[in-house]
Amino acid sequence: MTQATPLRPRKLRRPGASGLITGTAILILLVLAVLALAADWITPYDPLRQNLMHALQGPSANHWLGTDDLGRDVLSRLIYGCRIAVIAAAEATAIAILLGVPLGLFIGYRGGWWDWITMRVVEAVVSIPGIMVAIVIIALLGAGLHRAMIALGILFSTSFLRLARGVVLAEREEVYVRSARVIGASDSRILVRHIFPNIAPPLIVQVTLTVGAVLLSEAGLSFIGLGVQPPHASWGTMLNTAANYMDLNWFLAVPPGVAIIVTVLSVNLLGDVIRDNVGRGIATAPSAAARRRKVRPAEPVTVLPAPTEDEVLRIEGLTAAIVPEGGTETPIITDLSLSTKRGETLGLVGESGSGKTLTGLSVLGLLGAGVQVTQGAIKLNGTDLLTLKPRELEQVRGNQVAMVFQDPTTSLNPAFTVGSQIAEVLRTKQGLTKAEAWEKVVELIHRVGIPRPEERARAYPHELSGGMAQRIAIARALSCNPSLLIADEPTTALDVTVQQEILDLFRDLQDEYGMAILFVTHDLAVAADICDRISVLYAGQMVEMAPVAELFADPRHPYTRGLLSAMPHAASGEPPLPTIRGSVPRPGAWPVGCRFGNRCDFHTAACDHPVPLEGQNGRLIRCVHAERFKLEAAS
Amino acid sequence: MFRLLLRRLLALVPLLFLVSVLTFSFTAMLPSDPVDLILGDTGTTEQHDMLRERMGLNDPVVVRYARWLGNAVQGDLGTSFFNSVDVTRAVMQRMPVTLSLTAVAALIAIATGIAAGVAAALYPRSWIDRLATIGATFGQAVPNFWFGLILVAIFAVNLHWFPATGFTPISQSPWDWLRSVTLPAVALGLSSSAAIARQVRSAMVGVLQMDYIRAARAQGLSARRVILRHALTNAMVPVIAVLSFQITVLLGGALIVEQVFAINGLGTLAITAVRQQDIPMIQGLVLVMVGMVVLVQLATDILYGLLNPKARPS
Amino acid sequence: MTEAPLLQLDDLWVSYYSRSMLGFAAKPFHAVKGASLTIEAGQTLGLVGESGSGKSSIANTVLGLVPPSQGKMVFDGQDLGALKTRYPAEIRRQIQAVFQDPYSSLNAAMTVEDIITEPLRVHTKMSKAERHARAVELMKMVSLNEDHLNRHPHQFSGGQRQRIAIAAALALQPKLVVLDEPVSALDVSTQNQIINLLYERRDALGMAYLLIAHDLALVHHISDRIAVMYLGHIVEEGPADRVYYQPAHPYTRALLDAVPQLDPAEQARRRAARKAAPAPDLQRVAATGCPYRNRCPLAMPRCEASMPPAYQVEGGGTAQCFLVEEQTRKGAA
Amino acid sequence: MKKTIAGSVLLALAMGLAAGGAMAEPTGQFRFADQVRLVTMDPQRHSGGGIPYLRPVYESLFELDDEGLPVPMLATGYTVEGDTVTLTLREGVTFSNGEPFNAAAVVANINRGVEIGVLEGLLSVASAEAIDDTTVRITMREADPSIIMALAGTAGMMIAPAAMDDPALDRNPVGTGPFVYNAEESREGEVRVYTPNPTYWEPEEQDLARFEVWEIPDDTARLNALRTGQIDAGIWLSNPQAAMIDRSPDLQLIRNSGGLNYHVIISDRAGSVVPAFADRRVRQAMAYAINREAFNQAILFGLGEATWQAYPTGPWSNPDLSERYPYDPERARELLAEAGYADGFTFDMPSIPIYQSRLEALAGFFADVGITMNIVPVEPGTLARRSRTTDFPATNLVWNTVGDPKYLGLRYLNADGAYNPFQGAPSEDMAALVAQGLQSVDTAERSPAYRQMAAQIADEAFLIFVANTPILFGVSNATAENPTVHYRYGQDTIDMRGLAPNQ
Repeated sequence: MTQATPLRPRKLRRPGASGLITGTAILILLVLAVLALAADWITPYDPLRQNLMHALQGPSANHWLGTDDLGRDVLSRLIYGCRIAVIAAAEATAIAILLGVPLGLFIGYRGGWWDWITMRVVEAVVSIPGIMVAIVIIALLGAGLHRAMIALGILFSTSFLRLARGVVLAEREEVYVRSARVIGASDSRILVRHIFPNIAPPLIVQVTLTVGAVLLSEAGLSFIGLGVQPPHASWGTMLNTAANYMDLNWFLAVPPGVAIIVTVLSVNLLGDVIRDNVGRGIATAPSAAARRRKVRPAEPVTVLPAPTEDEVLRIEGLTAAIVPEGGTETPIITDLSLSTKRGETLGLVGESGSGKTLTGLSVLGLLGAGVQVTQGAIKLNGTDLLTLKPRELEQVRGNQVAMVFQDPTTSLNPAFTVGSQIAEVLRTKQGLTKAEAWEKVVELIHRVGIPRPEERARAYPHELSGGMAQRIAIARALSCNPSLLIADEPTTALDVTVQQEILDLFRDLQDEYGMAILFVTHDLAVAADICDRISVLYAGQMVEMAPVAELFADPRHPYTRGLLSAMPHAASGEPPLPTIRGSVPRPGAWPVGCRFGNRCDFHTAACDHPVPLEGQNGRLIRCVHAERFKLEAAS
Repeated sequence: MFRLLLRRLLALVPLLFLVSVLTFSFTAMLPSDPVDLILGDTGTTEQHDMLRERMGLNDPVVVRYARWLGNAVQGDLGTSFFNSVDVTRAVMQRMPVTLSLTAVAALIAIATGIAAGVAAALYPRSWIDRLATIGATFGQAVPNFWFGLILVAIFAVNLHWFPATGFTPISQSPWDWLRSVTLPAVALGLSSSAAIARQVRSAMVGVLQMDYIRAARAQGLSARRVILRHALTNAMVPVIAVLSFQITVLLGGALIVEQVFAINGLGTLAITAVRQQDIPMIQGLVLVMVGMVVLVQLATDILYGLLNPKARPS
Repeated sequence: MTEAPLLQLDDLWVSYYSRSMLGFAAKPFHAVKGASLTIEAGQTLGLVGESGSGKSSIANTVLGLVPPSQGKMVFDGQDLGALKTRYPAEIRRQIQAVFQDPYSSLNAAMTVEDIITEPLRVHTKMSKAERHARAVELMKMVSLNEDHLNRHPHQFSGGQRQRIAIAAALALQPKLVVLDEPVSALDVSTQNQIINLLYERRDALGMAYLLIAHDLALVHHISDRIAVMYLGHIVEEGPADRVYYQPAHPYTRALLDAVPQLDPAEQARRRAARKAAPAPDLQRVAATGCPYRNRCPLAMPRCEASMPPAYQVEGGGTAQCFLVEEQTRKGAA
Repeated sequence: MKKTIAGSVLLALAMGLAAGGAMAEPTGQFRFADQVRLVTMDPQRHSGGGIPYLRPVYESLFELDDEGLPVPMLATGYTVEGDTVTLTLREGVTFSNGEPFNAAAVVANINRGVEIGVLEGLLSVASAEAIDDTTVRITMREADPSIIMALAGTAGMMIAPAAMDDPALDRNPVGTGPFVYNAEESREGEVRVYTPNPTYWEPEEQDLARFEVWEIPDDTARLNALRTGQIDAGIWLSNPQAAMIDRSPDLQLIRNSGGLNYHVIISDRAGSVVPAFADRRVRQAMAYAINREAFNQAILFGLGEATWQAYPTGPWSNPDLSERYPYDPERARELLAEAGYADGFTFDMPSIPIYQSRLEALAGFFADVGITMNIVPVEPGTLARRSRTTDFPATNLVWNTVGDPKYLGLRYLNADGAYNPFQGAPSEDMAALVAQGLQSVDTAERSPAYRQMAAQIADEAFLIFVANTPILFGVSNATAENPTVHYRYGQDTIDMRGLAPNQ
């Protein structure tokens, strides 16, 4: 069964701004490292060399950043401060990693009492404000850079411990770890060889976070006099001095402050970039299609019958593409035309990557980030939805068209009761009062075949079984009596016996409400059950369209035929089972000619040119050999 | 809900116990001798021995711990080694100061953080988003004490809008209290605001990609409603955890920011106590701080339960 | 067949104990309730059931990932259920697995060669060159390009990944491979490729499969025997053709009937039949007696009283249903 | 050897009249800021800074006039005869807890002070006894020319006898002063509030409803507090903030009489921790290494002056010692090389925040000649106490130039001196000079000995004097114009009596 993976727009790179920032961040950190290493050779003055007669001077040619209260060169002290920053960051981070990671890995994998006790201790430590832990440890060890860094190292080791443990706990449940256990790898082998490499990316991110935090903490501790001891220059002690001379020379606070900010900023930015690239951490916001492209009008459509009065949806020449910011468009649906009328169920069938789900979403104008309709028209009850303003489209959604999604447990908001989610639609779309809406909710829930509707309305989605939740989703979709219902693999996530009930429910509801249904599925058998007409999609194109009986009796496109013969119920007996060789090409890798060409047994030279969709009487096919198959079928 | 609360409260007992053990054993390792601290250089050997006996320092650590814990449970955290100040009283006197500083900072951080995060998530890649993101990244890199210095230089010393230092209790004058607490709270809240903004944004971005958001939009609910009701409610669930953590961070940050503004809160008390190796004071402070943190965590836990039906016991 | 079966489960129970906050053991959840199965060497047993039926628990127990709480599990003459520790290495290498999700079952941090040769490293003392040679051989065996050995899993499609997983499972030439929904995450057109591959390899190498799936039709293609699970019970078991074409248990029949057919006319007929039948109670789980009785259109009073034992079915196998007994009685009469 | 103060009662009365005038209900408040944290309010366990916290509550037996000479306070007169000092006490004075102030109270105080043994002023005292209700005889252990001076300070502060039993006396002071400590309104570590003593013996001197002493160790914070009117006056050291006050038109920097002499003390004189310190050449090298002029300009902001001895001016000052150790790093290095420390050595030096920049400057000077001085922070208010322990081989303090020179011997030089924690014995010459200085109470007779001692100290260089600064008060213009604000001679406190709020 296909887990219809929602189209994930490939990571959209913004080479401009972000690349520049990353580059700058790395450059700054490199410069800092060099300064720290080469401080002895490049500083213009000895950082401790005082000149009391030239104290508290502003920037000058001799002293680029001026002098401090003792006439020491601020620039030189700043550069030596780099060294301390580097030492501090390295020392504390190393201690934190060496303490935290092995222990975290151990307790995470071992579990049991070890884990319980360690985690309670960690919780206790973490519940004390960090700086307090640090200063208590410093009270024990005494002030000074290295002692302060040991304190910070111990403090930050808790985050490494929790990270390592968390990763182990998560990875332990991963299937590949189960595989490793099945293979017979020992615990230590699994830990070191299988799990540990997966810790690396979040570990690197954590390291950058820790380095930033250490730098800030070191500055803070030095500022309150518990870190680096004067006269040695750290950025924190420089700020401590500056705090005393704010009135006489406020500029003293600028260089160390800027140094800290720039360094921490660079480290954090680097961490962000790493996190974005390893992709495990915070999701990056996909580029909103902020500027909607102008949709080109559809080419004249010949394959559709003339509009009739009961026609609900008419898609003409729809083309949609991934449109990255400043990149080249990658088409994912091309020249798709279809129509459906009241009381009819039109099936959209295809494998993943065929564009069937996107077709449904494009009707709702919910293609999502980075994907846009570039050409065509989507007419719902005669109105071209592509020309509507967002507000107007909102009015159409829910009222005229609604959608049921594949996974009912994720398509209902986990935070609200299911009844309130239906009521919300009724109240905002139909202006019902609270009481009216609730009455209607109970009625709807009852209508979709759920016993004890009042009670169920007050349940949260996670308290319902999958089938029950899908019924609720259907009730919500139908709450405003839309003329078109888009059902996107609504039974794929359900058990087969439940699937049957839901399909029956769709039929019953259609009989009662008379809406048109656009039924998206990968399962031809499901389509055979529910659909009146079926449109088979392959690689963003419609390859065949036929009334349901005709399609199964007389499939004409080689892909349709392949699919049908590959269905488990179709073939009987022992393998080898019929297959279609190869796999569906990804968008952007489509052949110029017939997109099925390289998998087709009937491929000829003629297939290497674009193939039009042709036919009449609701029977359409996109194949140069169509006539031949027709004859075959007739004979 | 009541059962959840009760269960949470029960779960706090071992945590507080563990913290008390940690604190006590840690402070017991401090290199200073309390008798020396108290008597200074003046005491005779007999006086030393007498005081040692009277303070029960000759008892085993476990006995001392039990005694200390017994008193602590009754609200008696002992007496400072350094002077005859009652630890409970000293801590309680400072608590409102640090608490109001932290609370105002938390309010500022939460309000600005959530607003910025939501705004950024609403208009991804827009100038608002970029501004918020850059601001948040910056905010996390600025040391709070440095920011405090700059704020003092600008708003107190030059513009005279706020007092440069000190703290006025709210009971004395709410207006002066607000004025005295504004600059330190802003300095303190900046990085938390940034952290919250980032978390809100990323949680929102994550939630906005969820099926139920698409489903709500497919239902024709307005973008505003979907974002503010459906997305934010769910995005707050991970944010709550960050909030709880950030309040601990704020409490710690207050220790340093208090120094900049010469505010006599728990931080000043703590740093003095640590410098003086004033063991009862350190123990009392840690325990009280943890108590505060734990209460905050409890509150956020309950909030978490309210927002996340799955976390409620059924 | 006089030879002892390769794997025999006898009244196997698998239970999970969740711990409450204060450490009191909560009520156990029984995922498998007294399952008995046998797999002969070189044969395939298809294990079918809906989600939550306990089929994956059986897989995990056989793989040694979850200990059985009760019952016997004899593999190759050794009672594994009695083992309190992990499987000994010589057993371990005889039982391998292919899991459902080709995206998470391969360690993203390892190369294909590492993944395929990992079992060899664990269980053999092969040299690096020998391992490489074996990896090349295995790649050929699953129809993958040997040039791809140093690629990482994310560079492959779902079908290809599943081939890699199969190659790794075959590396040690095990006697039993547990296939836990091996094709359900794949596109229709690739599913059959994998099924064919598994079938060919079994014939060539002679190992046995425990094939777990929710799709009876698919299982039927390559299984010698089929077992159907419902709420922890094996309600029916028997030769594949018999179970598929002459299901004895009403649940098996319902499963088969629920699968949509490619024939719209046949679908319409079934629909009409369903409409005529009384609606089943949605309260799925029956507390006593036969767990299926609430959904069963043929439930009798006695179904409520006690759990039916496994009756022998004509044509081979067993079914836990009183109807079987009554039919047998009728037939005898 | 007999000296009686005549007419002192009259003088006191006159002062009271001039300041207070008509008797009126006290109004208004005055807020003062100290730079050190309050450690204890028990005057007899008190050392170092923080006297401003005590003055509102405690009155001493004597007071110093504007020339630094003792005038009556709780005692109205005294006689010194050999080893006995006889005090005549003021009548009609009660402690704020209602106890009468009488000879028994004074005896209890002095004997307690002797027993506790913290106060240098009482080190020479053996015991006290009451002759009658208003006369006390103090028996001296040895002749002490400065005993009356001492009784004008903390040693003469009178605690109510009943309060002495209070284990928390350090937070519950009970004295005879014009104010009582208001613990309820005080905030520990932040502000001490004092309200008028209802039983004060001279109510006409109470012109203030509330006196506050703020604990603001942070110089910038104190400056900000002064600027924003949060305080009316505060103490400053010569530091950037004092310079800012001096430059600010809204504020005044008051230079009080007397002064603070900043010096480095080599405590480890025998070299048991830092062997180099045992060598006189090393110590002299350190004295040469310091650029006192630059120090004064940069660290003291020109508010002080270079010095090479404990008393820069006056009868105890040795004029030959000006420029005794000119800034000469070359010479310093030579001396170190001669002593075998050409590669230098390392030692620890305690520091409190207000001395931070001074010590950094000194560390810089020492580093120049190869000596590494590690600066170790200690809690403000504890520097003096820590300096009396063997925690540090060297320390740095200020010497109040109002004090009697005998303290040089008693505190710094004698083997049992409080600031000689390693108990290094003085050289024979030095010991002789110390003894000689105590032989008389007459300044002219004593001064040659102390001048010679100054030269000897400079030679031995255990004490390295660096700079002298006046005692500085930062005050608002209103405070500067307030005629009732009277700065105690040579001290860092304001006279509480007669103090009225600013107009």
